[in-house]
Amino acid sequence: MSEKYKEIAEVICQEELSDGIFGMWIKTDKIATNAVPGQFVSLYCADGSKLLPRPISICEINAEKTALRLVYRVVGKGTKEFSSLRSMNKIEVLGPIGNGYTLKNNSAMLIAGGIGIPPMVELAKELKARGVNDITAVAGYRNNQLFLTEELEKYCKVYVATEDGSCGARGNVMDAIREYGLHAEVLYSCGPKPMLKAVSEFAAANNIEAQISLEERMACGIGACLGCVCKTKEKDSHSQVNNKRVCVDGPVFDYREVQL
Amino acid sequence: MSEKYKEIAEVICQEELSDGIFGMWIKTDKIATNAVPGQFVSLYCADGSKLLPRPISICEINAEKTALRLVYRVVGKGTKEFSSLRSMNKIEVLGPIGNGYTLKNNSAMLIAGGIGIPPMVELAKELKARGVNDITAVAGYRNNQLFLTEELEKYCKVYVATEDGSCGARGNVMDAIREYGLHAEVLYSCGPKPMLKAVSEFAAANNIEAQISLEERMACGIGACLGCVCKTKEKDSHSQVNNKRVCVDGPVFDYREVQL
Amino acid sequence: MNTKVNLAGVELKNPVMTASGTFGSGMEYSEFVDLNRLGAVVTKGVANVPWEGNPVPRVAETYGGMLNAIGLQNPGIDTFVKRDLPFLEKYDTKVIVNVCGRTLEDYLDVVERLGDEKVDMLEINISCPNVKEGGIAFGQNEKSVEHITKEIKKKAKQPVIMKLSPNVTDITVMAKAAEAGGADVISLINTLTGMKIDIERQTFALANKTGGMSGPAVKPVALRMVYQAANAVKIPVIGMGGISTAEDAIEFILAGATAVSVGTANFYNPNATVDIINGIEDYMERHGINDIKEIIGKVK
Amino acid sequence: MNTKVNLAGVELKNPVMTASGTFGSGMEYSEFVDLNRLGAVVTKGVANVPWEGNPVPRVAETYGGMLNAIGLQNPGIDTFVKRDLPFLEKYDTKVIVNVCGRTLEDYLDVVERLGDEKVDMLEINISCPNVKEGGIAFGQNEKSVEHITKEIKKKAKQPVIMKLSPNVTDITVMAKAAEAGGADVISLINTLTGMKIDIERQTFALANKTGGMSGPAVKPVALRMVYQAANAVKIPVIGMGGISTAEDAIEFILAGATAVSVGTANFYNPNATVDIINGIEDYMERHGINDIKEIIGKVK
Repeated sequence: MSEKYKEIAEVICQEELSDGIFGMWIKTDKIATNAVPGQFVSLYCADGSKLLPRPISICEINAEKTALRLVYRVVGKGTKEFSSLRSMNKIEVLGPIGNGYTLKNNSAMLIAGGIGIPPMVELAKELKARGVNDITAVAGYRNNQLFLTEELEKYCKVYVATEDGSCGARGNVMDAIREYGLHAEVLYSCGPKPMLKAVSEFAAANNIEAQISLEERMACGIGACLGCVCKTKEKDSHSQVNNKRVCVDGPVFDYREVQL
Repeated sequence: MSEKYKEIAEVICQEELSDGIFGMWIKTDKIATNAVPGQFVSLYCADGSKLLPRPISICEINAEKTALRLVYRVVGKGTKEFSSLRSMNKIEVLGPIGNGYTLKNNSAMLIAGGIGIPPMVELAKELKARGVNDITAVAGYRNNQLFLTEELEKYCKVYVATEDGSCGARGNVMDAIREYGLHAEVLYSCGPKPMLKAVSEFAAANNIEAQISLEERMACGIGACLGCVCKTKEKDSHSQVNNKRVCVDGPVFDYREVQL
Repeated sequence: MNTKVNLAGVELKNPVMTASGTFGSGMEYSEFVDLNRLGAVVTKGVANVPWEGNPVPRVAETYGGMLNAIGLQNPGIDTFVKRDLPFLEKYDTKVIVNVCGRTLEDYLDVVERLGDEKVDMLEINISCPNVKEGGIAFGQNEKSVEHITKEIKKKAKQPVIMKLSPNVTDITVMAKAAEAGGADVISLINTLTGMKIDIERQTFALANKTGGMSGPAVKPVALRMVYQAANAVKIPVIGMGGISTAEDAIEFILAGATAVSVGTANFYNPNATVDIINGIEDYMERHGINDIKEIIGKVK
Repeated sequence: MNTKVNLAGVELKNPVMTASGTFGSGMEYSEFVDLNRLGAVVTKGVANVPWEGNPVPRVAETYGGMLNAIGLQNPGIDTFVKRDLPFLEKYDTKVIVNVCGRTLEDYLDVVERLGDEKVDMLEINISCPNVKEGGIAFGQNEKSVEHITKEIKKKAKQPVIMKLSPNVTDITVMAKAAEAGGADVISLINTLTGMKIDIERQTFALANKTGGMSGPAVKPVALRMVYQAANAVKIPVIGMGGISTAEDAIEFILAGATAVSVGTANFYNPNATVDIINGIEDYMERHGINDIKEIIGKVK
C-alpha cells in the first residue's frame, strides 16, 4: 500500500468519451508518481450538500507529467459535478488508494465490463512495458457506445462484447471468451459483481490465477470507517472476522480470498 | 407592490469597491424593468448547503439594458460565493421585492450607513430625474474605506461620517448632520437599526417625513413565511396583530408606523 | 396515468400538497404556482384568535436546512374565514386547514367554527416546537395525543389529520395513539427541535433560543419515521420533511406515504410543488406505473 | 493561551477529540494528522469478542450528511489490547476507549479487561442504532441508562463517559439518569436514526434498512441537545454531532460542552481535527480569550 496524498489538482482537459462516460486528465503533485494500475483516487465535490468522496478508478498514469487520467460514468449529482469541470478548474483529490494489480510475467487476459474498463488501460500499458507479449483484453459494453477500445488496442488484442450484439460478441464478456476461444495464464478483472463471479468460476474451472477488483459504497476511503467491506473465506487478521476492506485491503483480490 | 419574477440572470461584471464590499452588474429579463429605488432582490446560492435566498438591495437600475447593479458586503458563505462570480456566470434571482421608497418633490436628505448606502444611489438618481433639486446625502462608514460616494456625487451633495474620523465628520451620520447643519423636508434612510432610530427621532423632533428601510432575517422573501416581521404601532390589517412583513409590506416604512 | 390518491374519502388529484406554515394560504405563491395543479393546499396554522408569534430573529439558515421559530403568528379564525377561505375556493384543489391552539378548548373552538365552511380536511398541529403552551406539549405524550384526537373527532365535521412531532423516542407509539383516538389520517414529521449560536456575538441565532429544523437535512429522519408509522397503523399517512424534489417525494411514497407535503423547498424554489408533480409523472412513465397507488409502501 | 480542559480529572491539552467509529484507532489517520495535536483519540467501539457487523451496503450519502449501519464491526478486545493500544501509547494524547456490547455482561467484560491497561477513560456506547441487541436499546429508557451506568461504575477503574442517543423525547431525562448512575461525563449525540430509499431499484439504500445519520445536517439537533443536557447536569458534557469546522466546535463549547468530538468530518477532510484546533486558537486570539474555560456554557 503506497502513501496517500490529499491534494488540490488542476484539470488539464475533459471530454465525453461516449454516452455519459467522461475522461478527465488532472495534474497532481505526488499522487500520479506514486500510483500503480488498479488503484483509485477519491474525488471530492465542491458542492457542500455532497460530502463523501467519490472513488474513481485510474485509467492512465503519466508519471513524468504527474498527471492522471480518470474515466468515470455520470451516475449521480457528484459525478455530474465532475463532468462540468473544465481545463484550469481545481478539484480535491486523495490518493492513490488501494493495492492495485500484481503484475505477472505470464500471458494475461484483461476482462472488464462497463466502468470497470478504465483501469485496464494502464494495466495493459504496464504489462506490455514489462515485456508481457501475450495480452488480451475483453471489454463488455451495453451497446455500441464503446469507449477506451482504441487506447487498449495500443497495448493488446481487444475483443468486445455488447449486450445488444451491436458490436463484437452478443452478450457479456464470458460469451465473448467462449465465442472467440480465449485463454491466458492470469486473469485481471474489473466490473460488476455478476461478471466477477463468472470470471472466478472460469478461473477455478481452468485452474488459473484471477485478480478481481471489487467495488463497494465507501465513506472515508482510507480504511477507517469499515463501510466498504467484502466477505472473505478465511478470517482476516486485521478485522479478526471474515471481512476485508475494499478500499485499502483491495480493491484487487485473489478470487480465492473473497466470497462474492 | 410590483410583480416578482424568478430568473437566471447573467453576471455582466463584478468589482470589489472597498474592503469586503462588492458591486456586481447583472443582466435580468424582466426584473430590472420593473424595479424602483429601495426595492431588493433575492439571490440564491449555487452551493446546495446554503438554501435560503439572500436579500440584496438594488443600487442602480438600468431599465434600458434590463440590468441591475447590486452592492453588498461579504458577511458569510453566501455573499462570499456571490463575490466569486465573474462575467458570464449565471445566478438565480427573484425580484423585484418590496415597496421601495415613495419619491416626493420636496427637498430630500438621504441618510445611510454601511451597507444601507447602495439603495441611495438609484434613489438620488431618480429624485434628480424627477426634478428635485435640493438633494443631500449623508453616508456613514466605519473608516476611510469609502464606497459609492462618487456615484452619489453625480446626483447630490454628499456628506460623509466615519466612525474613526478618518474622512468627513467623526462619528455617525447624525453627528455629520449636526456638524454640517443639514436640513430637508423628507428623509430617506437605510442602515442599522440604531441609526434608523436616531433618524426617526430627528424626524419627530423636526416634524418632517422620514421613510426608513428595515432589514430582518428572511426565509421566503415573498411574504409567506412570516420570518421577517417588524413591530407596528397599530394593528396591521393583514396580520391582525402588530406585525408587518419587512419583505413585502416594507422594506420601506413611514417611521411613524413601526416600533424599532 | 392515474395520480389520484384518497385520504379518508377525500380524493386528491395528485399526492402533492403544501406543508403548513410554508405556503401561507397560497396567495403569495399564486404569483409563481398554478394552485389548480396541487393535490391540496394546507394552510398556515390558524387559532381561535390572532397570535403575535415570537420576537425576531425568527429564522436562521443551517447546513442543508433552516430553523424557524415563528411562533404560529396568525390572523385568527375570523379573518381567515373571511379572507383566506374565499381565496382558496376559487381554485380546483382541496383545502386543508391547519389548526393550532394553546388549550384543547382553543382547538375545539376553531374546529367547530370551520364545521360549516368549505374546508375538505382539518390538520391538527400538536407538534409545534416554538410555542410555550399547546403545540408540542400535546404531541410528545401518547395519552395526550389520544385524548386530544378523541375530543376533536367528537366536534369535527371534516376528516381529521393529526400532525405528529418527530421529537419522540418512538414515533409508532404516537401514530398508534392518534389512530386509537380516531384520527382519519396522520401527517409527519413536523420540525425537529434545533439550535444555532452566533459565535461572533455569542448569542442564540433565534430570539426563541430553539427553533424547528426543516429542509433537506432532515429528510432521512423524516423518511424513517414515515416508514415506521406507515407500517404501524392502518390509516393513511401524509409524509413530509425535507422534500425538495420528485425523487424525495417518491422515496416517501415508496416508504408508505399516501400523500406528501412540500415545505421548506417552497422558500428557495417557489415552483417546487409543481416541479415535484411533474417529476412524479415522469417517474411513473419511465417505470411503467399506471396508478400511483401501486407504489405506495412498496419498499418494505 | 490556555486550551486545556478537564474531564473528570483527566486533563486534555485541548477540547478536540475524535468521535468513536470515525477514526479507527488512529492508525489510518496518522498518515494525515499528527495525533499528538489531539486532545484525545476516542477509539472505534470494541466488544469482548470480534463482531462481524452488518451486510453491505453499510453507508449512504444524504443531503449534508450520511447514514451508516456498520453494525459495530470490531476485532474484539484481545486484538485491540495487543495491537491498537500499543499504537496509541506512542502518542502524547489521551486515549478513550469506546465500549460496546450485546448484554450488560459483555460491557462489563470489556471494562474489566481494560482496567489495567493504559487507557485514560472509557466511553460506553449505549446508543448505537444499528445493532439488534445492546446499543440503543439500553439508551432509550432512563431506568436502563441509570442501571447500566451503575453497574459499569462498580467495575471501571477509569472515569466513565456515557454516550447518549438523540432518539429520545427528552434528552435531559437520559442525561440525569446517567448522572444519577454515577457517570463521570456524558457525551452526545450519537447518530439519529434515518433511512434512504433507492427509487430506481425500489429498495433500501442500506442493507440494514435504517442507519445512523451524521454530518453537518444534524448539527442543529445536536447543539440543542448538548445545550439542554449541559444545563440539566453538573458533570461535564462532550458535545458532538456534525462538527466540521472550528466555528461548529465553538458553538458547542458556548452551548456548554467541555470538549467536542469530530466525527463524519474526518471522512471528507482527514485533517479536520487539526484544522479545528487551529481555528479555535485563532478565535480565542481574535476574541481575547485567555482560557477556553471562560467560554464553556457562556451562551445561556
